[in-house]
Amino acid sequence: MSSEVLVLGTSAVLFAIGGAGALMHRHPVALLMAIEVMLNAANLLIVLGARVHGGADAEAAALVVLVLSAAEAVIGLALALALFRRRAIPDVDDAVELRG
Amino acid sequence: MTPTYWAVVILVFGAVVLLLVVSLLSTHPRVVAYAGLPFAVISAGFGLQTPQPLALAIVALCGVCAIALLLIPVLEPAVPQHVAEAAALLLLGTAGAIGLAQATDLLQAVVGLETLALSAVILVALGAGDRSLEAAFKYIVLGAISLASLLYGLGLVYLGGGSLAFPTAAQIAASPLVLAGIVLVGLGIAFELALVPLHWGALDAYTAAAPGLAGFVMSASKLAAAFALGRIVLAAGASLGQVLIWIGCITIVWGTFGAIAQARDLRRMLAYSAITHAGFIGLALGSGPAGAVTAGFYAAAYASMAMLVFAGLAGPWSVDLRTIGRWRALALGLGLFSLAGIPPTPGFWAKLAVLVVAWQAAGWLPTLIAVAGGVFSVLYYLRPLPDLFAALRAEPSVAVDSRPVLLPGVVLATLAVVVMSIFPGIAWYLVRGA
Amino acid sequence: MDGLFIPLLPGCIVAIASALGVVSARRPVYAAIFLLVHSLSLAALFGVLSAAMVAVGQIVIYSGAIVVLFLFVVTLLPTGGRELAPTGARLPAGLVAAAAVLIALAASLAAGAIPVVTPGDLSVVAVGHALFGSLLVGFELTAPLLLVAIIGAVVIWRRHEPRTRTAVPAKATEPRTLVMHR
Amino acid sequence: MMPLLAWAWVFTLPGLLLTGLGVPTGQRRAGYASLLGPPVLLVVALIALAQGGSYSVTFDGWLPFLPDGAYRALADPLSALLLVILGAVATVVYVYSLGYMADDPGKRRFFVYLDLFVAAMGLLVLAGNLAVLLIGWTGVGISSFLLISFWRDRPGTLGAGLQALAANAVGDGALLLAASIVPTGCGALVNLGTSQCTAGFGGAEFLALLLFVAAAAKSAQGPLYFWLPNAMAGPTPISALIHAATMVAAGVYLLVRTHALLTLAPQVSLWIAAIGVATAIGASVASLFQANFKKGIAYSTVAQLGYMFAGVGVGVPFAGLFHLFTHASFKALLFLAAGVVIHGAGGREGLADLRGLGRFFAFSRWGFLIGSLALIGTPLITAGGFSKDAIVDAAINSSTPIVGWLLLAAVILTGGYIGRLFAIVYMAPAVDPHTVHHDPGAERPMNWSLVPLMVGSLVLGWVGILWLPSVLPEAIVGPVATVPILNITGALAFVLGAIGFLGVAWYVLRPQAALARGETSYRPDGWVRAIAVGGYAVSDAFSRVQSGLVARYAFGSLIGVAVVLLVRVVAFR
Repeated sequence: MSSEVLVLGTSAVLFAIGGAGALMHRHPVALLMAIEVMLNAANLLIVLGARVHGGADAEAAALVVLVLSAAEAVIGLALALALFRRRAIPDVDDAVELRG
Repeated sequence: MTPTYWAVVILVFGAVVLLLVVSLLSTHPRVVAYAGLPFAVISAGFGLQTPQPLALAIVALCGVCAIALLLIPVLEPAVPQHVAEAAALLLLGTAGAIGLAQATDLLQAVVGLETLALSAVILVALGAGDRSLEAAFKYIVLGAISLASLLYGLGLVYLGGGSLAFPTAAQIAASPLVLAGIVLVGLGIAFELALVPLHWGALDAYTAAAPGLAGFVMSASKLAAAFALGRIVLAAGASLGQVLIWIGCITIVWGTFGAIAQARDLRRMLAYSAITHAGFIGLALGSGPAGAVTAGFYAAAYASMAMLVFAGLAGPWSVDLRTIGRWRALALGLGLFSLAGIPPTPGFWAKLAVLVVAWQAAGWLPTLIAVAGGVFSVLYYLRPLPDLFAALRAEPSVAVDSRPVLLPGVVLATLAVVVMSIFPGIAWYLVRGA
Repeated sequence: MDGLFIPLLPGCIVAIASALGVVSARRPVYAAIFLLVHSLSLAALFGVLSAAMVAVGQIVIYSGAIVVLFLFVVTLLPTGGRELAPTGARLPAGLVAAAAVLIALAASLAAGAIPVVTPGDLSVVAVGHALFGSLLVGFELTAPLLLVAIIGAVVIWRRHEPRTRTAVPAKATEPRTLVMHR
Repeated sequence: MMPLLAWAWVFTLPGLLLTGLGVPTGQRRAGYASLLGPPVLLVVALIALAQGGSYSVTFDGWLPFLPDGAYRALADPLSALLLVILGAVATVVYVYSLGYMADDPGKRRFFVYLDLFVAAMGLLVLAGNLAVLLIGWTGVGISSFLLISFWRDRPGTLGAGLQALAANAVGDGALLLAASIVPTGCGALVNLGTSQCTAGFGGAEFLALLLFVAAAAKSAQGPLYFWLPNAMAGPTPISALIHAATMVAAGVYLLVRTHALLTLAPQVSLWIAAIGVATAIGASVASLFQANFKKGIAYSTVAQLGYMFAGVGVGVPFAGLFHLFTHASFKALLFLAAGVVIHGAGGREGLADLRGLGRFFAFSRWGFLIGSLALIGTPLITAGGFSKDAIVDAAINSSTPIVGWLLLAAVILTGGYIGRLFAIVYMAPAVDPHTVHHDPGAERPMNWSLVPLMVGSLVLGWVGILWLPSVLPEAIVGPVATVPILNITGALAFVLGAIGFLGVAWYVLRPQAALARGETSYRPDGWVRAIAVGGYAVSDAFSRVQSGLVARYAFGSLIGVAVVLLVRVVAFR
């Protein structure tokens, strides 16, 4: 097994773990953290691409992805706090007013 | 600098200007609306000078932005202090949407998409009550999952091909990594279109957002995503097209059935209808080289009529359609006719254009599904019509205040739909050329 | 096995283990700590993969800002952050989803060979050239993106503030549904 | 006049605008502004028909995304004839409606819808290509829905309207498909039969099949019959104008207009004839068991449209067109005569409620009698005799004479059902005469508007046989000019009809005769109901999937992404 396959496999596993976490967590903040894991998995893959092709552009893209994660996290946290501010123990399953 | 970039720069500049004077503007919704308007109009002017397929994207996006700006006063009861921020977000979201629509590499597509998506989430959250927060939360969580798959796809494409440009058919054939990557990228952008199975968050967001903003969120994301996916499919060829055809068909079926179930809630029905229309765009995108142009045309037609419907709905909330007042009822009626695809409205022309390419490229079964989804949609769109006619008849005392302040937005949206009805060739020229 | 395999392996193991921690921790505080570990392990992996710039970014931006933001939020939560036990179907659903994603990725990637490594210039200068050269538009678009995030965070938190200049706060009506008659 | 006729569809639009804007004011004068449109249409169409010639309006490049994206309107003798029918029946119905809707609060809206319908129907008839045809085609469907659901507070009207929409949607879909699949440069209706235009998928047969499905939906043929009887939930003038004389005949018109294509598709033609005959017989039987007056007449419409389809199907479009022409007159007469009684009885439509009440309305009684005689095909003195005979003869002389004999035999059913309705409403002793209230102000326009239709039901046969073949194009008229004025099959048909009429009339007039106790409302039943219920159940299932739980949404998204990836890898490798 080459080191590239190792990193590719790691990123795939991280992506799957993050995805699973996104639907297993009931705490909105923890849920957002699981999604951060997914974004990190993608970033790892991009960095691997930069390494394999010796491409600085992918490395630049990875930096931009960090910015995206930050923006995503800020808005996600703001929404989670605003939505669940009145609940003692927040639970995403409470937010079911919109359905059908 | 090309006109496209000028269009983006003007919009961002406008947002910055609005934010600089935010404390002066925040309590004057009407001033906010007219302060933001020139930037959208100038940007649309630059859009007219861009080359063909993009011209329609920019003009339509700026038009959607302009109508949404004119509808800004409707936000006043819910967010009395922050209408100026909402206007800035509209401009920034439009800038992001243009960035996505004109993207030539995957990174720009991702950043444009994220700008658009985040503004959309925040605009959804600016509705009244906890419902809109709930919808925005779901929208951003599911959007983040889609963004992750989009980025993962970007990584795979780069890993396989060594370039951030849209992969060509040859590159896709050469490497399964690129193939898997471009499928993931396609799905990530399909989230903005609200295609099944990524429609969940969008459905709730469209339901709960404030009317004018809901129209913007639906229309702008569909427009930008349709143009971006169109470029990607043009580069990638049939490998992505086949998938999109069938996703589109499933989406049409899903949205149609879901909308039929919404017998009582008009907003929910409109949200499902947005899903159905996304299916048509998906089907068009998959339908060969002519499909991308048609998808853009469809998205523009959809944008005009969705904005009209929500302009009709914009205004004080009331629980009974029969009391929404005469002018809003007329606008809403025309918009519903158009969404239902009744000739000679833009919705009908767009549907026909899609059927033509679908028949040529996608085969008979997808075309039949699209025809069925199209014609049976009258069953849910026309259900509110008797109530709307009652609204036409209602005495002024029964009809709630119909807010003349919103009238310019309604008029602009009506104009757009009427022009698209009588001269659909104009939009077609902007997207296709003579 | 090549020269990088051994240095990469511990990083990968830590990254996966800490990701599992983020997912399985029953207190958001622990999840945030795991996320910090995860982020640092990724930074290490980036370093080994000779992406020094991203590694630094990961430490400074990600660990230093994003994860700390998460930690702040968690500690500010009313109960200090506690999570309800997962409902019955959650665990199997998570496993199914993870398995499905893994199988799909494995099936699509199995046939593909990763191209041979071609060394290239990954220095800070090269990255800068990329950012301000071929990727300029995408990079510049992050400015409106961050602007959106800033406005959003403020507006979402303060959206229902009543108007200060008027004496009577405007009533925020709660929309229900727009009713159609059968 | 032909150039003016090509724009005839705009004639009612000024009336629509004025009436819609509330000019002139007041309940009594509401709708006066609309009254001018139909007579102008009638006069222009008549002059154009007499002058002959043809004129087309073309704007190229209107819809650049279509195979034939031009705006094409075509005024020729065929469309002029249809517009004569439309203008004449509409004129009568407008006047009639002044009385029928006199006290209705929605009178103004009613006239707006009527104007919309006439405009859409005019466009349908004048359409030169499929794209323009679609506008009119869907437009009449929408106005039909609006008018069926006109009294939206009455139970069942919205449902009946939605049924009509659903059935029409099938036809619209077929036409939509036809418009999008014809090869580039095609779409002009007169050219559909050329080899260049039938070169697409499935050739002429497939294209003809699509047009047949569209026509069958609009004309309530075959399994798509179900909406028309329930469309009677609308006001009676609507039943006469839209659901008897004009809109439902659009299917026949379409087949006549594109008969060049049908001759290239013998299989489809055979199907048209077969469906026509089956519908004629089935609907005639169904009419015998109706408990609702208007539904009884509506099934008769379905049956007569079946005759027209059979005529077109056996390859003699003139016969179908001729019957369309006379049927418009006598069926409108039947409906409007029935409407007088229904109006006098306070809007009740059940046969049990109306028993014998027709005795108190002399105009209505005579009108219904003349209409009935025309319907069963009384030779020489009524119009129906000529046109029905033309169809039966044409079918007997065709390659499938069985069609003709079946149609001939079905006349006994025709006589039976119309005899039953006439006997119950107009001949039986009144159950409760006190329920009748005469309103002379409202009845006067209604009664007088019956007169032209009575005259038409009597003399239009002669017009059709002596004048129409000379003004219509050769290709449509074909060999029908050789049909004798009275022959043995015609006489036989009348005898059968008379036997049915008198026999059933005697049967229901026996003192101990039980009245049909069926459904008088407009609910869907049978398989239509099953489909509707099933459809709503599936819809509810789809909407329950949207559970509101973000975790399930995430699950759905992830599984969806995984499935798409897998399918892409496995299926499309």
